Amino acid sequence: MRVLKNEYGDWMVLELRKGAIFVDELRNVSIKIGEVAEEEEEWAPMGPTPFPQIETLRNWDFILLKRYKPFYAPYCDMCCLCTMGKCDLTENKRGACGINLEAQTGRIVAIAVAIGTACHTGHARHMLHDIEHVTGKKLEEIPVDLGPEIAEVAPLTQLITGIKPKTLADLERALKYVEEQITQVMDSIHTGQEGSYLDYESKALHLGMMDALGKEIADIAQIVAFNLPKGESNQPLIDVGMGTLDRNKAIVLVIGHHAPPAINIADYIEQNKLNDEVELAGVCCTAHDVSRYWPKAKIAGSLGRQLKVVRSGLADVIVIDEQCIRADILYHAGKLGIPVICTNSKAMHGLPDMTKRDPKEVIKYLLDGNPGVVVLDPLKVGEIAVEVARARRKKRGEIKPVLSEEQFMNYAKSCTQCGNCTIACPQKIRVGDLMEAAEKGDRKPLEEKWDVCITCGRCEQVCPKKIPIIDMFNFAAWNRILNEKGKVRRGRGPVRDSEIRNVGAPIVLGTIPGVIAIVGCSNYPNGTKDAYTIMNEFASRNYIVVTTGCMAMDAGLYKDEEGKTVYEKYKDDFNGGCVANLGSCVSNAHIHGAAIKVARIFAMRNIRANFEEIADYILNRVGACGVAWGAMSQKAASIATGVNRLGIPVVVGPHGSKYRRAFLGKPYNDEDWMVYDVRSGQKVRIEPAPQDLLVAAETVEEAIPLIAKLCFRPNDTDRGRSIKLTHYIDLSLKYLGRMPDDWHLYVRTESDLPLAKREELLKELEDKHGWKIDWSRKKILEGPIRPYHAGFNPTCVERLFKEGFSSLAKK
Amino acid sequence: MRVLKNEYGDWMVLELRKGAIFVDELRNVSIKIGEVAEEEEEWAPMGPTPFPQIETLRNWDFILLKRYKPFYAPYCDMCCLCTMGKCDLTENKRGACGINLEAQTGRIVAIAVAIGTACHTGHARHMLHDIEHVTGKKLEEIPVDLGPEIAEVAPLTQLITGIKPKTLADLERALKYVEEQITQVMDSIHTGQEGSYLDYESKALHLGMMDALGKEIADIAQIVAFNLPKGESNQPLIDVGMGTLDRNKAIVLVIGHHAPPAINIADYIEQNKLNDEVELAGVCCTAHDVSRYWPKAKIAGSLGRQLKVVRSGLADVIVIDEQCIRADILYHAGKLGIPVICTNSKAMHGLPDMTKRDPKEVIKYLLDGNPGVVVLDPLKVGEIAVEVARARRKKRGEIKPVLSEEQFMNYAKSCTQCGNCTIACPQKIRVGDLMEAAEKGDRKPLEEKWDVCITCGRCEQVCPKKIPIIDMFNFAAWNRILNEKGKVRRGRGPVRDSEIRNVGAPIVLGTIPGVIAIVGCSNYPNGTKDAYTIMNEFASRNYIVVTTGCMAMDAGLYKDEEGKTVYEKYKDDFNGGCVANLGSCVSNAHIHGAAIKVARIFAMRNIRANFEEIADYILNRVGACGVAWGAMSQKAASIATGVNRLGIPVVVGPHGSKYRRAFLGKPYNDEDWMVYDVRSGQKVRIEPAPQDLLVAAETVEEAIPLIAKLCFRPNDTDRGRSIKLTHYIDLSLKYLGRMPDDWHLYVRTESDLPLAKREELLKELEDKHGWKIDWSRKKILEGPIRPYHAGFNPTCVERLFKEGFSSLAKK
Amino acid sequence: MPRTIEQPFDAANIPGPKMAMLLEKGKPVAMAIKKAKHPLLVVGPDVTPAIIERVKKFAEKGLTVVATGNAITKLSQAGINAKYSVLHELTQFLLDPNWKGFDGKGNYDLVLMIGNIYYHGSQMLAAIKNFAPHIRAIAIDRYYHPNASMSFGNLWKKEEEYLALLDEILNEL
Amino acid sequence: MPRTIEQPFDAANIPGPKMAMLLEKGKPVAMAIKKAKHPLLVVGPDVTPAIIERVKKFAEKGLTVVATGNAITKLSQAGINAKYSVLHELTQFLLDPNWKGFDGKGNYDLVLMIGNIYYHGSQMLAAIKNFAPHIRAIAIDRYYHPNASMSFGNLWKKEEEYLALLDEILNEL
Repeated sequence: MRVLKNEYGDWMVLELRKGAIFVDELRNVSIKIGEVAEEEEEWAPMGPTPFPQIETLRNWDFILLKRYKPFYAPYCDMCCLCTMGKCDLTENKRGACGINLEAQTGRIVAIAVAIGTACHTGHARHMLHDIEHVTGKKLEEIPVDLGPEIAEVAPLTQLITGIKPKTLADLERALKYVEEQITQVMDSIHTGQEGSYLDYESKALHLGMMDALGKEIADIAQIVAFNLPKGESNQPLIDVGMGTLDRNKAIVLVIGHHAPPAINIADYIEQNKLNDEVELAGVCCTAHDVSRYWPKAKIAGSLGRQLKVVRSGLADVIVIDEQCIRADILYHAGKLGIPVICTNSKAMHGLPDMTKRDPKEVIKYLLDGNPGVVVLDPLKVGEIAVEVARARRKKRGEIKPVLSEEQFMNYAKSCTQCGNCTIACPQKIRVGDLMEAAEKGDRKPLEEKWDVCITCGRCEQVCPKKIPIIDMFNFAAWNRILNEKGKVRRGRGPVRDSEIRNVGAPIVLGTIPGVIAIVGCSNYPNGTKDAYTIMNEFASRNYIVVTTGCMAMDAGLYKDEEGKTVYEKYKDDFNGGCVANLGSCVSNAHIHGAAIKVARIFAMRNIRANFEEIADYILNRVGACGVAWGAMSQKAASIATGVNRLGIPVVVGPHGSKYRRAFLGKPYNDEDWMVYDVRSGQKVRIEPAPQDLLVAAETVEEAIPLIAKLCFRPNDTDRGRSIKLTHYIDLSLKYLGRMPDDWHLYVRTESDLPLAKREELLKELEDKHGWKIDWSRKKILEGPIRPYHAGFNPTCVERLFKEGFSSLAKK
Repeated sequence: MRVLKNEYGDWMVLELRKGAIFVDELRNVSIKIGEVAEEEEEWAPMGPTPFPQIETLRNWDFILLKRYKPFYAPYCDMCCLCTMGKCDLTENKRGACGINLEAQTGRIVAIAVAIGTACHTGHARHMLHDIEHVTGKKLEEIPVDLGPEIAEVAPLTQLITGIKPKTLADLERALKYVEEQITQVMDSIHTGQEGSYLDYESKALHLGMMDALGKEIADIAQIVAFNLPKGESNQPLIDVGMGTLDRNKAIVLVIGHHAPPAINIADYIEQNKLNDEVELAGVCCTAHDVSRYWPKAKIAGSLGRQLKVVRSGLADVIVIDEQCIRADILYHAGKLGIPVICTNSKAMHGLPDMTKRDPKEVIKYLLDGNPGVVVLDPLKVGEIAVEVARARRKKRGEIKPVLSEEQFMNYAKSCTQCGNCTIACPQKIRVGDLMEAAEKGDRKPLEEKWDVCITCGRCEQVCPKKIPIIDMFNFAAWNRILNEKGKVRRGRGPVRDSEIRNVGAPIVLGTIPGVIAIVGCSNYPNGTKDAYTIMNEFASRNYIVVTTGCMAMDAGLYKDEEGKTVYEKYKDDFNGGCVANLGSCVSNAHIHGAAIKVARIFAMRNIRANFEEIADYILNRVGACGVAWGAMSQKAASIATGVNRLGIPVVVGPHGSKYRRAFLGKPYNDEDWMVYDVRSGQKVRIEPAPQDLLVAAETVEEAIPLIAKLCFRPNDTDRGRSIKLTHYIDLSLKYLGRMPDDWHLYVRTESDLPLAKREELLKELEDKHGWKIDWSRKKILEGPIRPYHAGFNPTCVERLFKEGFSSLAKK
Repeated sequence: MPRTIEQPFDAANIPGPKMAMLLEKGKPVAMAIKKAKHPLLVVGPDVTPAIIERVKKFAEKGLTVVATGNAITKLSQAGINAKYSVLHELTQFLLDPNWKGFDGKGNYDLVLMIGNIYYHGSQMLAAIKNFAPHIRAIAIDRYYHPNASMSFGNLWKKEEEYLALLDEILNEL
Repeated sequence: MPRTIEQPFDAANIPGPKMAMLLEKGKPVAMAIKKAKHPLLVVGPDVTPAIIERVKKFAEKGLTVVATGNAITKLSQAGINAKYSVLHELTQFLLDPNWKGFDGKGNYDLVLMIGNIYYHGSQMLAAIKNFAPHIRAIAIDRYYHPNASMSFGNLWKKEEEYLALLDEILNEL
């Protein structure tokens, strides 16, 4: 008997040899075994850091944190977490426990990341529970099989834990580890733990990585359990927009992120052939995920449209699961008499739990006018939701704006121009001006701001005249609502290994100028159209564009001159000039996965339990940039932090500075930009590439060139660099009307220069920057930060420099 | 082969029957097994709620929350948790996600409880890791054996999960479940989850219960792994107080809550026979726990004394582990050149991790004047800490106050009376007045306030003259420091079943007037002496007094007229008129444990996976009251919340209202005080007993009668009630100089009245309250809320009323 | 609109956008008392003999006085006929519009606070501010209480000035 | 000490005990500029033509102007010779006492802000307030910015009044 030990349960391998064991002899033997499994197949040599703990990857974090010094913009100068407080930490004072404002801000960031990570992980855990319940199978009976084109089934799980999962039971092992790590980091939040902001950031980065793992588990689990798409291209187009909902049907509106109840609704509709009678539409990621299961489901809108949808009165019943649901959903639904069904223990809104009651009884209860119920069994939700919606549909007439013309005008007239609404508006919409225009008969301003409004409802809270401002917006924009009809590519899930084989080299060499991941929430500074603009701009320039979540939805609401959405205009491959919708928030894990697979498949690096090396690889070689233009939530914080730890920068919108912490490099600090060159055995000062790991842009015009810039990598070939530089310069000229100030920092050699402009740029290097040029040969003699060598082989990690990389390539 | 299923891993039982299995036949069979264990012994029938989820005990929570409506005193009227904010929630407005101030405050409470729970649970996890590492044994090799007098080894684990642990591996199963629940509740904190404060409170209560479980696991693990006391009485007395430290020795100061590194220090001292040369002293729970292992260890002081100790310069080296450590420990230690060794990943303070270095190298590094290191292997800490201390001891002379006489006077003179310090002081000490007196030569005021000061250091942060105020206090109180020599009973761990057999009946009948659990941090409103006062008052009145943590330490600093501490004055049994120190924060679990065991052992209730019934039992029958007079931390929040869910009220000091939420009953609301009487089959209006579940008292004079009042239970016999009433009235007269206004509410019958005052009280009932008295028989005819019946059998739970209790008594 | 506030006596006790109007005169308090239908004076343990003297006068002018903490001992000694309550419990009752009050005449519409442990009193005022729209709370202590509706400033170093304000209120009643 | 503040333009943007002194005149700003060794004017995208006109005058008086967001387009069109920076990055540099500035002469000691996206600008001011003791930041926008050291009040409905304040500064320079 051999015992294989690792930190998460011991594995025992019974090596049975020839012969017989007489069972009688075993009769009085007590056998206690923690966990038993067959010996795991040696899919790759075990790397140095399986199941890393808080301290394990701290060295890597400190490398990142030295270059990308945490930038803190406190959102509150006080701490109120213990009863010695409140403490005034203004100007970095220390509070009663000794913490200063820097460490406190790091701590608050760590809490936010912990909340986000717990959210994805809690979701994954819930998913595994529901899968067993809904499928009637045990986790070990459900194989992790993503089809013939995906051998690296769970890159994050493989990278972090060293497990290559065969069944969902293997993923559950990883999940327990994540739950443990969340607990450990939350422990460190307690009064009297860390005193250093660096260590709080390292812990946040650790949980960011856990967040990625939690997401991967959640998405793979739902993919294999519910047979969602497994990374196939040519996904069907899904209807998106409030105008796509068939108002003649009974409308079931699902809101949230956890699809099993919505899947049950889809099943109920299908099984009872109610397609002609019932419409299933969703807000937020549940909409993505149910459409991955059942493409007839529609996407009513993203998070920023939630109250627009609810208050429009389109829904006959509202089914919520978890995350990103209005906390006051009962108030808004109640205003219109729409019953709410809570299907998840994380959001029960004080309603009675009728899970164990007969569905008929629950249906009656809801039709009797009660505001809502809790039904935690997804298998019961379909019947209850659909039958309530059908019954209510029969009673209601046509859907019209909530306000009458007269009410609208009276409210507009009642506005006193007090300004409370504007001061309350996170978007700084001058609502008073809109009311004034409306009063004068001009509803255009209201209609135009309808999209900028994220429907947070704060204006209604402070209006002394109790004007239902959301209804005012919806009234003015009613035609827009009815005509909001777009298309979103159905979420396809993972990127296929076969795709990585095609694009791995061009990405690393730089000839595909970058991978742009357009993700996250819809707290946009100035409306949803930016989602389309960014996506279209990069796809049209041969970047690889991938997208998920709310931004994926919002982009689909816009059309080009030919009436095409980005999804119709570009193919959904993981390739230059394509736009692939991967799916919901948890599908973001496949973006990490793609980057990891570049290292695995293109570079043949060993990804097993080898996080530091692979993150170092990605930071130096994979020109990817995340964009979360409307990042709002703690999940967005944990997602970005996880992406950052893997060496990928992220650009957020201006609201993003409210996350309090950014990772911003100082291009002028030589010591921050030193890497080891394995080729030469030297330390080399590199260009600031990427300059930042987390940065907020103020406007979309600023964001676009910034995104392009953050795709530079030290490892770019000259050809790749010249392509990237072309786009960076072009986009700066296009959106900011000027050459970037720092383009020259990225020039190592004349062949880095865009061919078309080479001479002109050489001239500028000579004139403006004092570089020495040999004009006869059009060669740069002096000036660049460093010369270019094709074999440049950078790493930030001393250990890897000394000990070498872990390659799986046949020698 | 039979498969036993439960929610946390499936158990497989191989039932081997006579015969032989030829192994050859198995050769090509793939066996995958999640977890294998022998079938668990049926130690009791499985109750209704093994491994309860968020929703499982919500019904019980809602019963509590109806009677004890959450009282919210927001500490901040805004929310800044997402980038749609900040939101102004003043006057219960809703923010951008729809949450109102009530739900937001509930959410913040849930976060605090989650942090506390994660802290104890993370500690437990760390303990299990360390135990395997330090003992070289696997968890399943370490039996949970608490000696012959404890059969109910883990009452909380048994009550909550249904597991009766045989080895630490069983406890690890429970621990994984706790980690999962923490993740689930943290998930629900995310933007867009709960909208109801009731559901946030239910989640907080759920985690409070988890916190209790985490604590039990942590303490049992250390007890059985390190052979700490197993509940034995007659524990030795441990030295407490700064004056007990032998300043001639090298002093190693340990701070925190996780003892394994300190245990290694003790081992190193013993093994190397360094007792005469090295002193091991601790601040906070590590001090308790290392003294449970090695009674020669001393307790330097509680949390509130941490900076007093550090800034006194007594330590030659400081070893920190986790929790309740100054976040600016490096600053304060650094001022005096004391090196700091961080031994836990939760608090690494940005220091270099030298865990894998040779201890000799680390010792040299620290003696070279570096501020500190991280050493995460407890087995290395002993050598490093002790040898650094010895080397430093040799170099230093006698320990004297940090300030010279001249410096002290100059600083006193430099005070400008700006008042910044007072406004910064959480205790509102008028530091300027003290400086003025000192300047005039009177140091008494400084010395007197030395104890009231919790040494938070905020005053030093704001002093424009940079007066080292802590050093000023220490200078003035130097003699007090040198003479601070007290005694604490060594922490004994659990309460023995045999003790419960003695006191179960008197507790439930009320003839022991109450169990007073004096616990928690040292954020006292007015100095440490209150700890002694409360403890002495109740022990002298035949209450059972148990204590843990900082309050247990602080009480030991005071002596009665005969020079005796409470620990010398009272026996350490779990019995009326005794004072038992159970140990550290995590030992608080044994207080829950004792209450649960009353139900199990006295009432023969089935405690297996039967939380609701047992909590209902305790709420109605066990007159216990927690006192956390200096509750400061998130752990205190989670501890109190866990105690509350089990039906036990808690009194906190006035700082406690900063926890934002209390549970306060309204005695005048009939409907809040209805219980089912199983005896009569009726619903009965009971007296408000206990009136509150969580309440802050403003002064100790108010707290003491309040504590006595909160020991009333509806189930009290008349004899018990008359004893409780006697104390309530006596204590009110003693501390507030008056009869309580509400004593009559607790009178059901004349025999409830204290015999000595019966006539007088009957008169008052007649005169003041209009009751009808039959004076001939001295009987009450009319007046009480309800009559008294000896067989009154109350429950708050409709299910139990209908279905009956779960008894293990032989019928 | 520009507005005038004061530094809270606890430096960091900044609750949010709504902070007490700074009272520099006693008269507005007297007006509020006179206008109130059912005022209550809450007296905590942080009171000096000079303050107790004024409390006695408030009681004599017919205000219901309730002592919290161990203030009751001091007030009784001073011959003031005060109710007693645990401040935390009292505040819970105050939040309940259906509470009948000490006199059975219903809840209070004006609560004056003096002498409560500063930080604890502040929390109680926060509860009233946010959850008791039926009550207006005025802090007449010598510390600025941001969570009150109106509050005196920080006069803890200026006892004379502070007592004069109390007297000003009493004179107007 | 009583002090006068203003309601932040974001109602809930109350950072803590330290909030900007409310400026009701332009002169103190002019004084600060004149006293500064190395002042910087940061101009964000939320600017009107009338504001740009004033920015131009500031530039003409020798102030270094840096445009953030897409303000650079508008300033270039107006013929203002402005630097360009991503505001977030710029603020990181400003926090670094060793940054050499746009002119190589070292970091700035006075930062004037105008036209930044309100909430984002507020965050940058918070960073400067708390972590750049070497810099004084003044908000000369038409919104009250609590995180600045001094700030104009909320004049977003009073453009005339606001522009007059800017002109007052310019006249004093």
